[in-house]
Amino acid sequence: MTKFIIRRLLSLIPTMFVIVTLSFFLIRFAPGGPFSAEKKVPAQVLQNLMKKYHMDESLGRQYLRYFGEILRGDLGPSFRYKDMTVNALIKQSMPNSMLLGTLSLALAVALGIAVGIVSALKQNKWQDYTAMSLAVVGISVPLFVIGPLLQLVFAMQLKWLPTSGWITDRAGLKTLIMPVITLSFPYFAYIARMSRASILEVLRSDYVRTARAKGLKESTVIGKHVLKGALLPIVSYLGPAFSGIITGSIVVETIFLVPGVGKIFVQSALNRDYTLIMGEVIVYSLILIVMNFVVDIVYGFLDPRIAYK
Amino acid sequence: MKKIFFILFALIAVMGISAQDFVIGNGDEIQSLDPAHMQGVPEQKVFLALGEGLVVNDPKTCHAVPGIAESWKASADGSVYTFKLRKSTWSDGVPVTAQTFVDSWLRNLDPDTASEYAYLIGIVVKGANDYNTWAPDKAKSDADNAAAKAAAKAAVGVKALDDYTFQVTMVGPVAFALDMFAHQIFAPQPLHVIAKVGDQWTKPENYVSNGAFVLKEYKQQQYLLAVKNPKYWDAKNVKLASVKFLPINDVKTEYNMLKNKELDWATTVPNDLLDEVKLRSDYQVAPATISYYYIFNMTKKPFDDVRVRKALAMAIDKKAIVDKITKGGQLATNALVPPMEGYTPPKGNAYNPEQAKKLLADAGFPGGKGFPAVTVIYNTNENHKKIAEFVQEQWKTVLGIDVQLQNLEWKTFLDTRSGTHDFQITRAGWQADYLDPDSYLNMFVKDGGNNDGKYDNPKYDALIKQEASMMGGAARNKVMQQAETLLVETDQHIIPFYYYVSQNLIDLKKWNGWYNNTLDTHPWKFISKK
Amino acid sequence: MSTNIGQAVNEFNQQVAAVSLWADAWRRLRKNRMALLGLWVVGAFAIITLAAPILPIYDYTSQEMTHINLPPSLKSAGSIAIQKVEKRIVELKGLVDGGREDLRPEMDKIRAELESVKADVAKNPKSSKVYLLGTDYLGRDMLARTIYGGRISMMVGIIGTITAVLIGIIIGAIAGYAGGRLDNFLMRIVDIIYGLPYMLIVIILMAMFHKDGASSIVILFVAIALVSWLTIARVVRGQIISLKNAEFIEAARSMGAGTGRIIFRHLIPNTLGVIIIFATLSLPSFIMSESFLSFLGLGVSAPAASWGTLVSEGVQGMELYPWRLLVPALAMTIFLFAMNFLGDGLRVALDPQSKNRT
Amino acid sequence: MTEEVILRVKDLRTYFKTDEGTVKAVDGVSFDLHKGETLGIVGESGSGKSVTNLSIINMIPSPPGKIVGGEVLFMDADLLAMPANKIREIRGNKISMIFQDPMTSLNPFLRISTQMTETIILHQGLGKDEAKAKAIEMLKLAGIPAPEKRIDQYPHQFSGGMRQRVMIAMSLSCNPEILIADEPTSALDVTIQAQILDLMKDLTARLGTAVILITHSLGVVAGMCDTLCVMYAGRVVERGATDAVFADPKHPYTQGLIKSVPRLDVASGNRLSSIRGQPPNVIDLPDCCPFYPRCDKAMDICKRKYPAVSRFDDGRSVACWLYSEEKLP
Repeated sequence: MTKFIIRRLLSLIPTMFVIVTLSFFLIRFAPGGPFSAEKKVPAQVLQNLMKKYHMDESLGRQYLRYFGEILRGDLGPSFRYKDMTVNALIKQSMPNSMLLGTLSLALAVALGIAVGIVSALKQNKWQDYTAMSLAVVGISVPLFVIGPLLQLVFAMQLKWLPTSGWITDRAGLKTLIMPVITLSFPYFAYIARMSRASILEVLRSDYVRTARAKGLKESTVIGKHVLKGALLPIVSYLGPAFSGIITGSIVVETIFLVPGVGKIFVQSALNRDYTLIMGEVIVYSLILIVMNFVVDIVYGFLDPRIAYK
Repeated sequence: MKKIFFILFALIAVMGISAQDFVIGNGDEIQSLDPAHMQGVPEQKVFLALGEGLVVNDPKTCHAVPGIAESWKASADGSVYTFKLRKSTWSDGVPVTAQTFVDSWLRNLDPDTASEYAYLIGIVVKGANDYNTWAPDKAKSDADNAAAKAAAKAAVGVKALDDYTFQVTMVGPVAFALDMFAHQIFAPQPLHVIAKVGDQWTKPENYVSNGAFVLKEYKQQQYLLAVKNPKYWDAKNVKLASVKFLPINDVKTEYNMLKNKELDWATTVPNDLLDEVKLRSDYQVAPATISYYYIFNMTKKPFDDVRVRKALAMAIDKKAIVDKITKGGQLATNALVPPMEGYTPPKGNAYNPEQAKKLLADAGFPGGKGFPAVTVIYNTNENHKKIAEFVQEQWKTVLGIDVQLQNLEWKTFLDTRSGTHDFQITRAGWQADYLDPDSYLNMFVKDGGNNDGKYDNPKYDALIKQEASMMGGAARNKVMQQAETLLVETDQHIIPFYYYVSQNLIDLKKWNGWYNNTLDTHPWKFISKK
Repeated sequence: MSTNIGQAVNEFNQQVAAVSLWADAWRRLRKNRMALLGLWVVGAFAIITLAAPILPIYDYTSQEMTHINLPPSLKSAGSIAIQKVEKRIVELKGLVDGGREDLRPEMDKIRAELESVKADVAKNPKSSKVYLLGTDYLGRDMLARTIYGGRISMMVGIIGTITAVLIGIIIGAIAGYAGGRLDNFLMRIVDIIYGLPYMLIVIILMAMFHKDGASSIVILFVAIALVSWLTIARVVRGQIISLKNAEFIEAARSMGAGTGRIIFRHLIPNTLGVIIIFATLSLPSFIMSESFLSFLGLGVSAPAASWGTLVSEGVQGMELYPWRLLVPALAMTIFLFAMNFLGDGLRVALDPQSKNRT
Repeated sequence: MTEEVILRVKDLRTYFKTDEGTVKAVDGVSFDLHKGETLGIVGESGSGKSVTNLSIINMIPSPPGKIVGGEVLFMDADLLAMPANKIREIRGNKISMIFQDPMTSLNPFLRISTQMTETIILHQGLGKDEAKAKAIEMLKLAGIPAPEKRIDQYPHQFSGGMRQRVMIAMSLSCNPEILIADEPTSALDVTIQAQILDLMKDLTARLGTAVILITHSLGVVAGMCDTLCVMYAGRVVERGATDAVFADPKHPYTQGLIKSVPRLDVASGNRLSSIRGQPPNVIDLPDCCPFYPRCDKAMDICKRKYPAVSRFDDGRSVACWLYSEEKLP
């Protein structure tokens, strides 16, 4: 087991290496640079700027320099937010996105599984249709519609919640409600659909028949025998979902003014803030790869049939 | 329990009434707290709270009124200004002296600082441009280069005559210079802190300022809180206790926050809701010195033919654009430069569909037949898109030509328009760096850095050269008018659409000291609650 | 189906014709009311959007400045436009009378406009247009725009799906069949592209290949498809691995079938069920991706508009002009609803295990 | 074997509604099971054996299945009319089941201990530790080596034969009156089959459990069962004591089945006979003897009406027109 984990962890290194290398060169292919602006800065000033950020060197040297820096854990200065380092930017926005993301995912998982169970057990009854319609709405209505609509109803009309802001504001924890709901909606929908399908599948399995033949109560059959097997696919979905959701959603963060990592992610790409993009790519891929890895391990614990050698 | 609630409620209410706390929606996240690297409007608003230069823009007229400089006088030829500074200090008690100004300006100009806006100093101050663009000569030794750099630095026309007398020698009699000195690039910087902590000086814990407010808290992407500076020289006249800047990119969210009274000032308005916004008593609109126009790429066919350019320009109903699309009170125009004191822009080529059709036919494309494929590019933005769609339809119905539209993400757009010049027609907007027609017109000289459409007319270049060396006045204005006539009428290099307006939402029944003005600049020290 | 002539009948007068997987699936799909409804709706959408140029609708680009932001109505545009201006005057008058002197110029302006609108309505033949679903910010017909928007969105969905499926099948099949080093290599590539943030790739692609207006939609397809084949490659690979040692493959191999033939004639057809299910379910996700890109302004070029573009435009003015949001949003939601139920129905219908469950 | 009847199945009918039509999977099955008796139910795939058994403990998946008629009397109580919570007390306790595929019948996600003790705790009210002790004891009885250790393992760590032993141990852990074994060995290797059958025989004899053994193998029946039901297309075509049926099969189908079993004790030289044709599709079957197309002795009437049941003195009953006194013109 330990050996397996170590081997898996080691195999992440070349993957990360390729990702970092690819992104490094890819972003430099995009037209425009970090210092292009509506009003052109004088040529000499531009050159000085480039020099300041070592962009006057050859690409190869820049790459080596960058690699040396990230090996030391330094993601460099941000080109756009000149007072900030990329480390600082990520450090301060990541926890917020994580909080928002974790809560949203937790809500999505809890509600999604509950709804999935109900609609699987009431297959083709009105409960099923209602639940699945809700799920389809979740999948088919974009976040940038759900967000403003929630804001319109709960902040503008009913005045129950603040329009936007973050927990450190006066409004406190209330500010979390709308972003969490908005962000969890598509994930909820996906999980609900997935758990419904896999519960239906497990309900047909032989071992559930055995459990019933043993005289177990239906609730025991579902709770003890069905769910464990049925929820495994959801566990493997949680890996990518988690990394996707905690690296934030630009839409939710922009609408509700959440100081998260998603907004600076997209903006850094639009601003050609090379170091910040790279920092974000590294953090994102690392989380994704590590989460997939964690999910594999967790999966192994949950599914006794898988043995790591 | 009820009692406690009541007390709490009362407390909150009392605090709410007594405190002069102000919350503003400030658009994009600021890029820097270092005046040398402040570029955009959000940064400028923050600067107006934290910093103060020699002069301050009057909240109504925008003209210079005393700031750190108590008084000033100009030399007879108008090219040397001597400022008498008042005794003032940084928020940590260190005095601001004439030498502070000298060093700050030189720091901004220093090539190593690589300040994006230092060229503004170069426009007005003697020797400043040379120092700012100084580059080491690779053929020379390091020592020689260092000496050359020191010489360039010494040649900059700034001098501290004594602790509180500061003298600027300018490139000539620049009439608009004084108003410009309110810009953050001319502001003093706490060099004593910079010497101590270096780059870290912009960190909130190190930040000292000399403006009406000091930085209390800065949470990137959340808010920047500035509170009243007790050490400010004019502190007794500063009424606001604090200003909170919220970075808000979403126009709708900003508008909703204002409606819910979570904001006191929204700096943008949702264009799609203007019908509602216009009815609000807190809607403020004022003309601004920004122009919106399209540029032809003169090197691409068929735009090398002035008849084609004129035809396209005359086919656009600009009044419809401002009335039906932008709706905010923008002024339709056929010229580039906004009307300024003493300067009247030329008439330009007005909307004339019949004439447009005729011109196009003369150019060999009767009814649009045979007109090559043309693409208009613009940067991704709802308003630009609406205007482009409108223009496209007008050209189709009036001239019978089909053009493509292409929206480009900002940096790609800049690269295409200003880098590779690989476009046919592009959208553009220009805000003056200084209130003078020259700020618009000098863009289009043959080798101008911002001459994106490669306009090339020796006559025009000669006129611009001529006007640059003239004293301000009617004669110079006339020369500039001639140049602009060439640009927008005779040669029709650009299609001017309209002059922008500034649109804000702030309740003036509640706040004093906020006035509509052409620069859309509103120094915080004058604002107070009624 | 049940009374087909010439169908084989056994001693008990029962049909014995072997039902193919597809016929069987189709029959079961027909029994699933929601899926069938989905199929009808998707079909209707497809027909309407394909036939858009010959439908009696207005041109989706033609603008009418007097018809800006008109609500859905059965009445002629001219009368609605006049009504709208009159309503505005009443509104303004109320405010001016209430002490808002600052609005008087605006009121006078609108009053003057009423005259010009009336004049325009009287002489402009377009005033008799009827906008069933209202108009947008340039006075264009929302019905036409929604239909043409559907064209683009559905095309994005279909082309995205096809590309994703093709690339996914080929890579997945090769990796799964070859196994060993090649498999490892291909799956590492999948891992890497998974690891690269999707948004970034799209932004860079869109930025890199913007050249001319006509091809922007092509880039959009490429951008979406390029990163979307990953999941299906994994799915196909898994299927192939589990199938490649099955008896019928051994049989084919023993009869001398080449690798290519085994993959494309024996293995892939057996994974088609899974692939089709995946395809119908991922189509909506492509449409959603496109709408998100449109929201960021990286979508199709104006004046063409996808549902995503229309919806993101509509959101901006939803308080005043709700139809500009609702019309495209409903069209998109209904289509995706239908696709989802159809996909779900197909999944059940193609699942051999569920044979006696319907 | 006593004469006490503990399970009486009367005219059981279970239909499935499918897209193609109504499948009469079980159509009028009747038999008695005595205490301690081992009853074999034989038939080809699809003849309704398994459905009969699921119907007995009322576990037909519904929809699409439905028990449309008949009675299942267990100790004089009708299982089909029982409320759900009452019948649950009988399932796994008084009547337990073993299924065909031991690979899929155990929950792969739960330890053997969990799966075994939950039944014991549920039905016998034992505590956790006692239940585990009992489970270990049962595993030992079922011939699992080192049961103390293996009980904490997961099903995938067992071979197929071992899993079936676990199933047997589990199903017998509450001393049921009846064990229904649905093709318990057909998924196993031949050598293992014999071991499992011996184990079943041994254990049920020791515990006095009556067994319903469902199989398509006459060899298994011959070795295990006291009595025998032959099913064809959802009906019992022949019923009787195993020895008697083997000695003198009456129904042409039974005859065919027995003839098709290779026998070592009979001199070979002849070709092994088989029943020609295919079993019928039981959807919307017309009223006729469903075997007639494959029957050498088919008569005209066979095509028109299902034969009535003829009873013989030795307790045999056969559904075939050959033996019917009722003759139609």
